[in-house]
Amino acid sequence: MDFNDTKEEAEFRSKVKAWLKENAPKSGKSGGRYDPLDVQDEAIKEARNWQSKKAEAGYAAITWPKEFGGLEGTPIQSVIYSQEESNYNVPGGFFEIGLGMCIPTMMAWATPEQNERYVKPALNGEEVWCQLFSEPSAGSDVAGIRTKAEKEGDNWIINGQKVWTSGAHFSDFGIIVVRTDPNVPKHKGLSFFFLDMKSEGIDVKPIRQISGGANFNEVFFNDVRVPDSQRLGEVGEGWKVALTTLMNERLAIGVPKSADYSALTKLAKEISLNDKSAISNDLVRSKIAEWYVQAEGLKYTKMRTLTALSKGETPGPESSIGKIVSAPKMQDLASFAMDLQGASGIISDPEIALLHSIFQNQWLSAAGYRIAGGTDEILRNIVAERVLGLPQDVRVDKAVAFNELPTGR
Amino acid sequence: MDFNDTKEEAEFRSKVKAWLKENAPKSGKSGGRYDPLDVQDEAIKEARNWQSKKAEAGYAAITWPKEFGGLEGTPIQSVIYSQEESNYNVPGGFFEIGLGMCIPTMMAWATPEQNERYVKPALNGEEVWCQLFSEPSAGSDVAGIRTKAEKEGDNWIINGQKVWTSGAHFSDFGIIVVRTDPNVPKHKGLSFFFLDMKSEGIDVKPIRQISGGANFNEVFFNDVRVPDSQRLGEVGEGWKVALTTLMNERLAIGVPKSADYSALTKLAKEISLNDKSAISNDLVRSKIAEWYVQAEGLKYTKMRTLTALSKGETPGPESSIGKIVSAPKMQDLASFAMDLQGASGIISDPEIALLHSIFQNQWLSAAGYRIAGGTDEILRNIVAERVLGLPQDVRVDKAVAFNELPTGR
Amino acid sequence: MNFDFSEDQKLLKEQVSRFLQDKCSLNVARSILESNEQYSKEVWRGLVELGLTGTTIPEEYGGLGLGALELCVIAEELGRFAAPVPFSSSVYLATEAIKLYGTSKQKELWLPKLASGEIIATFALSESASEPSEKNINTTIIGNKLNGKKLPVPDGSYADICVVVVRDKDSNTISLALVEMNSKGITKNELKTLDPSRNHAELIFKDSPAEIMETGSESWLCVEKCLDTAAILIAFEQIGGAEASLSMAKEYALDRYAFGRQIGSYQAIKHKLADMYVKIELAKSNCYYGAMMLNDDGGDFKIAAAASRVAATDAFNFAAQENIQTHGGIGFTWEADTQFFYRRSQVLGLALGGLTTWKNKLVNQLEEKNIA
Amino acid sequence: MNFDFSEDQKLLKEQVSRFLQDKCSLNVARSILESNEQYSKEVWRGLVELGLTGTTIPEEYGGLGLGALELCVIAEELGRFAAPVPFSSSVYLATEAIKLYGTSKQKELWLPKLASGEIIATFALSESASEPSEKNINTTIIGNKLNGKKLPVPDGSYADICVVVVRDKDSNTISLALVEMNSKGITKNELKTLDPSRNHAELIFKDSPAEIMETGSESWLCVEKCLDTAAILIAFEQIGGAEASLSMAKEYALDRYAFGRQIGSYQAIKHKLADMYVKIELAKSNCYYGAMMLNDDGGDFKIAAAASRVAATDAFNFAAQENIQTHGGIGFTWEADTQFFYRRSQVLGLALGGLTTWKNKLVNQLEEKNIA
Repeated sequence: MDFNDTKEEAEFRSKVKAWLKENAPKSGKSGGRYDPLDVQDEAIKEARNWQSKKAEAGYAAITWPKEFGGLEGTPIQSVIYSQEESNYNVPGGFFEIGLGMCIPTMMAWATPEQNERYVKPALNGEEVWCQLFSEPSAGSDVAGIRTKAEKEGDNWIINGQKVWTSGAHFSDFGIIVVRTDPNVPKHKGLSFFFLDMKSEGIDVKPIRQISGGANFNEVFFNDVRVPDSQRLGEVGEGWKVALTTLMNERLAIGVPKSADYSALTKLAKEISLNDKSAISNDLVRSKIAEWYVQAEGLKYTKMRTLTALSKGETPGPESSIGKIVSAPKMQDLASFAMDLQGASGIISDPEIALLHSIFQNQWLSAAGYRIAGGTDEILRNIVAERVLGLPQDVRVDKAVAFNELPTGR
Repeated sequence: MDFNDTKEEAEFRSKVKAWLKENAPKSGKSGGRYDPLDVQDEAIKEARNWQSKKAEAGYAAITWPKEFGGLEGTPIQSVIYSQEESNYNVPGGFFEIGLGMCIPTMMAWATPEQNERYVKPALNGEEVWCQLFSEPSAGSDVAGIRTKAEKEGDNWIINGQKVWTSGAHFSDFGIIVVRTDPNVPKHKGLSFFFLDMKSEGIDVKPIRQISGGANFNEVFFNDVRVPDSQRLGEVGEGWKVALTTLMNERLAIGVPKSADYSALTKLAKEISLNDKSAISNDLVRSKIAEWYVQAEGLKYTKMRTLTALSKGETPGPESSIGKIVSAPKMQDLASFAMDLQGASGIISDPEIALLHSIFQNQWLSAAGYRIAGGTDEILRNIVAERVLGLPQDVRVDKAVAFNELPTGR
Repeated sequence: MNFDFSEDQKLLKEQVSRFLQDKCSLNVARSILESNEQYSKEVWRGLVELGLTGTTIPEEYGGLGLGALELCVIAEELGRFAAPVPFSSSVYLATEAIKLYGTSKQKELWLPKLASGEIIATFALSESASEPSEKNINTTIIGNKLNGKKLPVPDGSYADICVVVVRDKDSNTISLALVEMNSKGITKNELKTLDPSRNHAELIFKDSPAEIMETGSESWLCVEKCLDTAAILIAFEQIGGAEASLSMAKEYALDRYAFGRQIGSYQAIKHKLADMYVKIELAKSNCYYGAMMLNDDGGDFKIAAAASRVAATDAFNFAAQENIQTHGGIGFTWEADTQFFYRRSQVLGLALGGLTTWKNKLVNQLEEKNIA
Repeated sequence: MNFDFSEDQKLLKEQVSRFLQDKCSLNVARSILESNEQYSKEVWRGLVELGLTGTTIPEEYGGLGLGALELCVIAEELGRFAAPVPFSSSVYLATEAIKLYGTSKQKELWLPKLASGEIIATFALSESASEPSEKNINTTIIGNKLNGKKLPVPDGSYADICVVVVRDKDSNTISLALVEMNSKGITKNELKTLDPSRNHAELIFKDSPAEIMETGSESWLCVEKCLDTAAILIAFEQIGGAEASLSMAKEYALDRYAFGRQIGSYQAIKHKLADMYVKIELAKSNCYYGAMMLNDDGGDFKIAAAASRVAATDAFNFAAQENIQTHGGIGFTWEADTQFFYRRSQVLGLALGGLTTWKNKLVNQLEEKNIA
């Protein structure tokens, strides 16, 4: 048992190290997608330069086929690349969704000509893509989509609203699922398209969150025309296509860095409870222990997954537990850390609050993190059904025509 | 705000005090139903004597109409009586189910002649009753009853099995729900009878529990004949009758005395953690605080309920939270107390284990207490539906004939 | 057995509730949250007109001369509407402190002004992120000169007077000092907090004129007394907030459909809301006893205060947090009203010190009374 | 990246699993639980024949000379079948202790007998319900005379030799002593415990002949070393038990119908089982690292041992407990097999000290290494 590279992995790693040393920008803005809107224009330029360099070298899509500009490398190789790249502060945050979800869907369903046209520009970072699935009335129930498309000659006319769309405001293209037949059951009446985000009738508005940030958008469609040639999959089989995308999404859900047991320890050493240093408080200690064990558990779970990849096996289901554990933990830990600070715990000014108000910020954002990309509850359903093989809940929506389903407000 | 009696309550209390002083046996065995079988014959004699005395004085059923031997008193009066009686170690544990559930059902559904015959002897303790509802395949889903009764002349022939029947082995009579028509939906095919527990074909076997005790029985029915005259309610309307009984059961579910924060404190003072008295451990202290607050919360919730009774109002839904809180708490608190004792925590010999192994016993029995009389999960459903008005879960069993429902093993 | 509020008290509750329903919808909290205003002057004025700032102030000082129980029912409603007003700081803390420890001169001077709403008062204890204690209070008074730093002080940016927990250098005991906020040598820095609908400030005193209050030899006990009193009253605000969060979550669970069903028909949601209900009822019952002890100055006052605070904080924190979770994505948007209770739950839950602090206080009390 | 057991180790695991499936169904645990037998001689003999009692004993002493990783996979399977045998006491604790601290004479004398299964050994630490520590060990050795009381001692009623944690009066340090259990002056009282399928006894030593072991100047550190080693191995037993509990609960949730549906289709059950799964995976991942550290005698050994124990105890306690809850009434009957894991979870979870103890140990280690 060890964490060492195989001979092949070690060789690949040193090649990557060398290349990064040579090419990685000395100081790049990271983030981007999560930056305030105004700084993004600057950031996206830098990101494009870096992305095109990566693409040239083949590191932009290591596992893709050569014809699409990939390296035909292994999953573990792309992990190795990311590990090494993370040692540099490279710009990013703009292309993940496009290259992680949209383009793979294109490669699976679009025509050779279309892929010829769209894959490379996306890979080089010339063109940015976004994903238009969620709607106000289609959250956990993704297929509950109401945005409709009607055929008119060789075009489809799209009307409706999408929500929680990351990067819609700087995207050139998007993939979208719409309802083309409300008279059949939910999953049967959907169709899938890709479209130009600059099309007339598209209106993008940022969504402000409780945490103050605006990382997502609402996108309104008002008689937006999309040529039938941009349909992926058959009419009415949009759900099948969407599943390709969603499959890739599951892999994409990462665990953000957050204040963890070590930040809590740092805090506890700086404050007193009962006139004693808080680090000597047994309750604080037992919390630190519990959260340490969770953090380590996730860390070594990842190692197990990487080991499977390294052996060329498909990782086991254990990889599905990350967000179930980390999201509530972010909230509980922040909440506990604020509690220890008493009345001062509410101060969110980074100049004044201990550890630059990391706990206060995390407490606000965690409430959203427990929901985004699958709520705590939905993720437990998924583990119960896909990992443990327990039956689905009773589905009253499968046999009924979509427009006959009860909907509330 | 106060806990004082009203003038009327005070008068009633002093009457009760005086009577108990005069009549309560100086030393009676309490329990009975939960004693090992062998000691029960002795216990039941004592209990009968005491019960008949109470009946004479009208204290055996304070709220019942006079014609049935009650006092036509108020609910708060029977509370006051119990409070005062609890100051004496009187025998009991045999008649609660009969007088709490069975006879009230009789009074509501039996003929005047039948009540004439059965109510008084039950009240005096001459005759003991039990309730035969639950079955191996009808637990949380009470109406999933499979024990069947078929009409033969003026009799019904009962075949099947009941479980979790308290006191079946010392009962003279029982009330039972059986399926008389499997070809209609679940709730529609049931009928309700009372029967002589000494009838031929009834076989009572104790159920041994993990905790070692045997507080319940299985009851097997093999061609047991019950006259149609002992049917309560119409054929096929047994569920309606059963609801009368179950309504009374909800009131009957009490919270058993258990090792609580004070026992934990006592333990913590006797042992050391980290070479310091465990009571100085902040984790131990925070647990004590949490469990104290829960215990007090339930205690004062009861006071709120009694206040409503005292004012002649119907108590609010808050009374439904008792077992949801106390059952898991019994388990968690015992588990934590054992944890503090380290390796010695597994010793269950009352001569050796601290506090006479109260925590070890409670840890075993709590696992059952979380299930008996409504699991944690069912009780949450009840609060959500009856208190908060949330909808029932999807019911696939309502429109289907009982014998067409899927059943598994 | 009469463990309930009186009919009169329930009427008062309804009256306050009707006023707030009318004048203090959550849009008021939003307007304060989004603006630079420090509190809702209109709602405050209305409360003053109802005489509520003088609820427990004796009639001789122009108050209503009512008891703590009345204050409890008012608090519950203020919590239910997340009212953005300085009621807790001015009434539960400062007014009660002046009633308890003010010199007769101070009472005569300030209580009438507080009753009439002419002034707003506050209470300053915390000096850092470390739990305040008899040992670590560093704000000092020598003669009538106040020096030190307090933060966060609720409504500190605009309160007219402030009761300050100080170390009396002359007697080297902890005491309370009363300072007029327009005095020289006071710097007020508004603080950025998790709940912008409630103003908080850092106060720096430099040789500021202040009057010591009459805490005699109580030292730290006078602080405990003020905190325990406020703990029970704030607990009622927390219950109001928790109930509002639960009913908001319930409404949404009934209105929102997923997979063709109301989400309120899924056990994950049903059990979540049942858990909220259970925590709220436990808190309520503890708080009823706290109210009774506060009102009767009963022997269990300190225990009941700690128990009320622990239970109510747990209930409100959980309800506010899981209300957002029940709403899903929409519940995390700025437009959602869920945020007011999420934010307020922390302000109320931390104001007098956190759960960790109060659980320990509770057990200290239990030990003192040999209950545990 | 090779963070997994080797093919050979997985083969060994399967082999052990097949043997236990065949010879150690839960009826074996039941037969011990219900009889006066102290352990399953047949299962034990089988394990001996497979050479497993000598897994990590060097070949020169007649063992298999394998490593800790092999012991880990064996432990997981023993836990899965709730095997009623003295493996943890004799192998994880006593054998490892003799390997670590035995004099060369003691090794030559006892390791071959342990490898061949000729004798069974155990380890005695606890003396009361108070957490054992360097300060409160009262069992003493003077010269070669052992005096004191130990309880509970696993398999103490019948073990042939026992490694005893003692206070060496001569050096006044903590050390280990080896005692033959048939020596004079040893009283053995069988103890009533929560898990009658595992024997535990109280041992009273009165001037019993014993041999000090070679712990040099380590004092309490030698105890820590033995406990940390066993913690990782027992953690694998706990994982086996937790997985068995989860799959038992899962089978039942699929077979049992209520209201016309499999109970496994209700979110309350689905989420309960998902939570079991999550805890188990977290524990497994911690234990893999623990196994690696144990095997490599790595720098994080102590931390990883504590983390493995905390995670595995939490996982097994929860899974065993909620397995009963998932079964409902039937799961609480004597006939149900749920009880074996419910009982065993406490024996394993408390054997080396409880969660409270190990969480604190973990943080002590983190502080020492400045990780936290």
